[in-house]
Amino acid sequence: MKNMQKKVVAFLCNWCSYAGADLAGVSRFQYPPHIRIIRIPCSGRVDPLFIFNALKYADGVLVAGCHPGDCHYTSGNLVARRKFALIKSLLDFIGLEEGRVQFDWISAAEGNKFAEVATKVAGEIDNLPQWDGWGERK
Amino acid sequence: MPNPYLPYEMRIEKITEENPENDLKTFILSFLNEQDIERFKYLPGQFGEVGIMGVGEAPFGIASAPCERGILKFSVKRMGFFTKCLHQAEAGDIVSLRGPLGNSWPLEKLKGKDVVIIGGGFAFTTLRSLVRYIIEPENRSDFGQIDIVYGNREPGQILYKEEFKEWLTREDINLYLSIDREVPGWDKYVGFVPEITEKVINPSVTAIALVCGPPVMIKYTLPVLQNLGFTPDRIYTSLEMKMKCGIGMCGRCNIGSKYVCKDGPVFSMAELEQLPPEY
Amino acid sequence: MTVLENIKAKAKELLEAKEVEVVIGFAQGTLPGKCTPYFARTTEEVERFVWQDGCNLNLANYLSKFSGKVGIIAKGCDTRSIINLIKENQVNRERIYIIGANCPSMGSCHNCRHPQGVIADFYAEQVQLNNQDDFSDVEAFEELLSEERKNYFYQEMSKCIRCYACRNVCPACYCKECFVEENLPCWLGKTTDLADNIIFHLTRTMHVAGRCIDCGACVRACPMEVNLSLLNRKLLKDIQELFNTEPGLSLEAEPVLNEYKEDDPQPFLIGGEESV
Amino acid sequence: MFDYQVSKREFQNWLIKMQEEYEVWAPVKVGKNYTWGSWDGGSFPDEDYQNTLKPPKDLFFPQYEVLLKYKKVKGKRPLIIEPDLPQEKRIIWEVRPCDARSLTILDRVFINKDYEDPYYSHRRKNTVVISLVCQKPGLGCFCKDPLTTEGSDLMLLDCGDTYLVKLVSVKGKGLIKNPVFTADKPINIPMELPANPFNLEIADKDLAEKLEVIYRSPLWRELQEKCVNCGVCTFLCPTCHCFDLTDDQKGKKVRSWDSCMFASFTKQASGHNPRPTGAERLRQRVMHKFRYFFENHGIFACVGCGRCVEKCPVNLDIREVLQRIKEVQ
Repeated sequence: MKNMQKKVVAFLCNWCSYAGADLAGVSRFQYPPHIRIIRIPCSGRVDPLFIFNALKYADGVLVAGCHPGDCHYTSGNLVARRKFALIKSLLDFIGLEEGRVQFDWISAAEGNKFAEVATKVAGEIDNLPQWDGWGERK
Repeated sequence: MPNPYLPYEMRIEKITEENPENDLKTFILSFLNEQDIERFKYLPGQFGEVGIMGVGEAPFGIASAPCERGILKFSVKRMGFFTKCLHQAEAGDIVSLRGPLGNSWPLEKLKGKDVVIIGGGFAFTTLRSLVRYIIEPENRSDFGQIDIVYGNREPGQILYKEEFKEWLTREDINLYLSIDREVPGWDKYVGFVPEITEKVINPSVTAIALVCGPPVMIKYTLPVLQNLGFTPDRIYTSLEMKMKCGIGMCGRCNIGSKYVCKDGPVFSMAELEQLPPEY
Repeated sequence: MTVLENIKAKAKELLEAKEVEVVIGFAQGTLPGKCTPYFARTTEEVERFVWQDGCNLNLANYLSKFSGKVGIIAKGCDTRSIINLIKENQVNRERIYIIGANCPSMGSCHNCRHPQGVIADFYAEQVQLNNQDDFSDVEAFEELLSEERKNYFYQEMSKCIRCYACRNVCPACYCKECFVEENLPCWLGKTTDLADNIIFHLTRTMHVAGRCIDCGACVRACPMEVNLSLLNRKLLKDIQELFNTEPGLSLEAEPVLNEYKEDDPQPFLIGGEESV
Repeated sequence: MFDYQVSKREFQNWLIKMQEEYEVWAPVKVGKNYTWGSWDGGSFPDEDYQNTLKPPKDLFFPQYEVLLKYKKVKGKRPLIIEPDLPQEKRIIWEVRPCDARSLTILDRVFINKDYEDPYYSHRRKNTVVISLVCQKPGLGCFCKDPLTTEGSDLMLLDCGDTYLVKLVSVKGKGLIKNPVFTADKPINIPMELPANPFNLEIADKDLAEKLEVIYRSPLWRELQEKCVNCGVCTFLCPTCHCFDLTDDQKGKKVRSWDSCMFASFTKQASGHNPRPTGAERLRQRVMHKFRYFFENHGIFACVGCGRCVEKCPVNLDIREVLQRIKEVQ
């Protein structure tokens, strides 16, 4: 029950990971219900602000986009990739747990991968110590 | 003293679309708590902070008149974030209201005088309140001749269309409706407010003019009024500023040492001449 | 001639020849050790210029305030910010005349690698200084336990009063409307809640990443003495390690987050680099 | 004239006794700066205590506070909840006289004949202010009268091992029922300091007259050229009181400090801004403090604490600004 109250926000690229999540649903691959999906036009659209803001309310964040080379807009995910590397490192630097914010590439065909990743990410976040919502949740 | 941040609770009774673009709506609000009707004592020219809980508040001139007991009327143009949200509201929704705030049209000074009311576009709200107040049978004899010039871009933009139709038939007021350019079927005045004013107004020496409209209209109407013999102390206007608290504390609506929310929004041109041109 | 004399001579020359309408530099401040930005429009005004410890603001921040031709006395940081601004079309290279000079306040940033100008139209001095930034401060912090790091970070963030001095003195923060002021949607609460402070600073750090050149203007501007330098320098170190580059050194290279390579490292992936 | 002389130990014991009834606030050293915090019952200010980084205005008019809460109930009308008004009884001590005086300026804003801000007025009513005389000016200081008792309930003068105590207000006198301050203590001790040891006043009649005519001067544009329009000066000012009201998504009406130096402060929904550039905004700040507030309340909205001078990131020194205004012909 305790874990059910946790929330994981997933920012999914419209052209791949979102379709992957859809495929997971259609194919009846199970993934945890506390993943809340927000569809975005491209992983390149993920402003760091989205992630930091999501952590005010949610316990963790997953960002997923197209595999490098497969971007609908040619290079959105490649540009995003540099940003993600810095975000991940910055969050680690200020003392966030390794699994709190995670990134992956998931294509539209990888329904099973989506379910696996979602299950793994949600499971890891469930097992982390209680998240403090940037110090606002006591 | 009561908490000035504690609002009245109001129900939206009716929403009227005022123009073909659907970006101008009139909201009729009623008090949820009967006893608030008596507490909310206001005069034409005052304003209120209408609020949507969880969204914010914004100041609007009260378009209804005190004699319209139990209801308040606000006409709101869709401009920014708050007005967009307000336009999405429906009849039956609950909104909040703080007020009445600010001063009123100079009713004491108007007593026994001829009054020239000049309005443009959707800025006729508190002027409507005043007209409604003046034509109330028990008040009408307090005032002299009433001339009203109301100009709009085109007929569709006229606020309170039904009411103006009725006012056109009244013997005790002279109403001059105008639109900027000729439109088929329009049989009233055509031209900008300043020229219509120059043409139709022939004021007595003690008459007082009240002007409310877009800045450009006011800018060109003032010299006309001065030519017609109005001295700065006999011309009044109502100002708009970004406001938050409405009670002279938050510090953003001042023009010089005057706060538009508390010392205004109604100022005479004589008063404004003493203030910096920062509005 | 001293550096200052060189600077003044050049500034006068530019103004007299009407090559520029104003020269941006520093004058003596009103508090001990403080210098203040100064805008000289006449040769007499040039006499008020100083070049000394305390000239530590980033003057590149003022370039956008002028529309005509502008001279600017620029130390290493300033020139690197100017490079960034030119590359991002915020400043027209033709419009500015850069008087380069070594940073006179060597005390305040002990590991500055580029105290001398990176680009200039005229160098007021020609000393080549070679410093090494070992990022020892960042490394020392990385050594701490995650709990310690988080506590320190939270404590620093709780000091912020959201006066936006850090943002407003930063040449990289040139947005006409910052996300903190947007209200449609409203991204950030207008409070000094710890969460709102953290979101503001993390986002700002990321927004200037790849363009921040660690001039330290934000740190010196902060009235509450929040340690902002730690975040900015961490990302500088990462950019060095991951992408092997340093912002604001060349007019040709794109800002590091505006470009990519096919084989950029992706250590952030679930399962690490090799998962793809 | 001071009324009592007490040893610091006695004073400390008295204050500890007061802690039974009052929260006691004092400048607390964090790093090399002082901030307002709960008094530990033992510390006295160091030799180096000049003033706190932030003024005590936070304690009465916090940087942000919840004014109302809304509770939305599905199908029913929303509930408007007025939070409990602050009731804690507090003593704040070691307040510098300039800061104590700033409270009388804020009083004029928040408590007036038309409206009263209940959140401010409750805190003000329930707080005793004990000031500590400044004996040497700070770098940015320009106060008029370092011995002012305005805004203080009690006033202290540090004499090494003892304090001279002056009873200022009725509220302050009411506190001195405790036997610590007994009649055998020397009373009516003359002030040992000259009336105005600093002689720093800059804001004078001359200035007020110049401000009458300077509105259109090009000087404003020149003075603001280096200003970056941040909020340091206004947020650290003990008398600046401009604020914003916003509703957050969680159903709270929040009041937070705002600043006339920010471009968004007066920007209207239509995009029109009556103070579009830094020049108008600097003018507003200076005029508000030294002219508009004076016209409305007969007092400058500046106590000369010098925080804006010391902390301005570009060293835009208000003393210099005022001097330049006075020099305008």
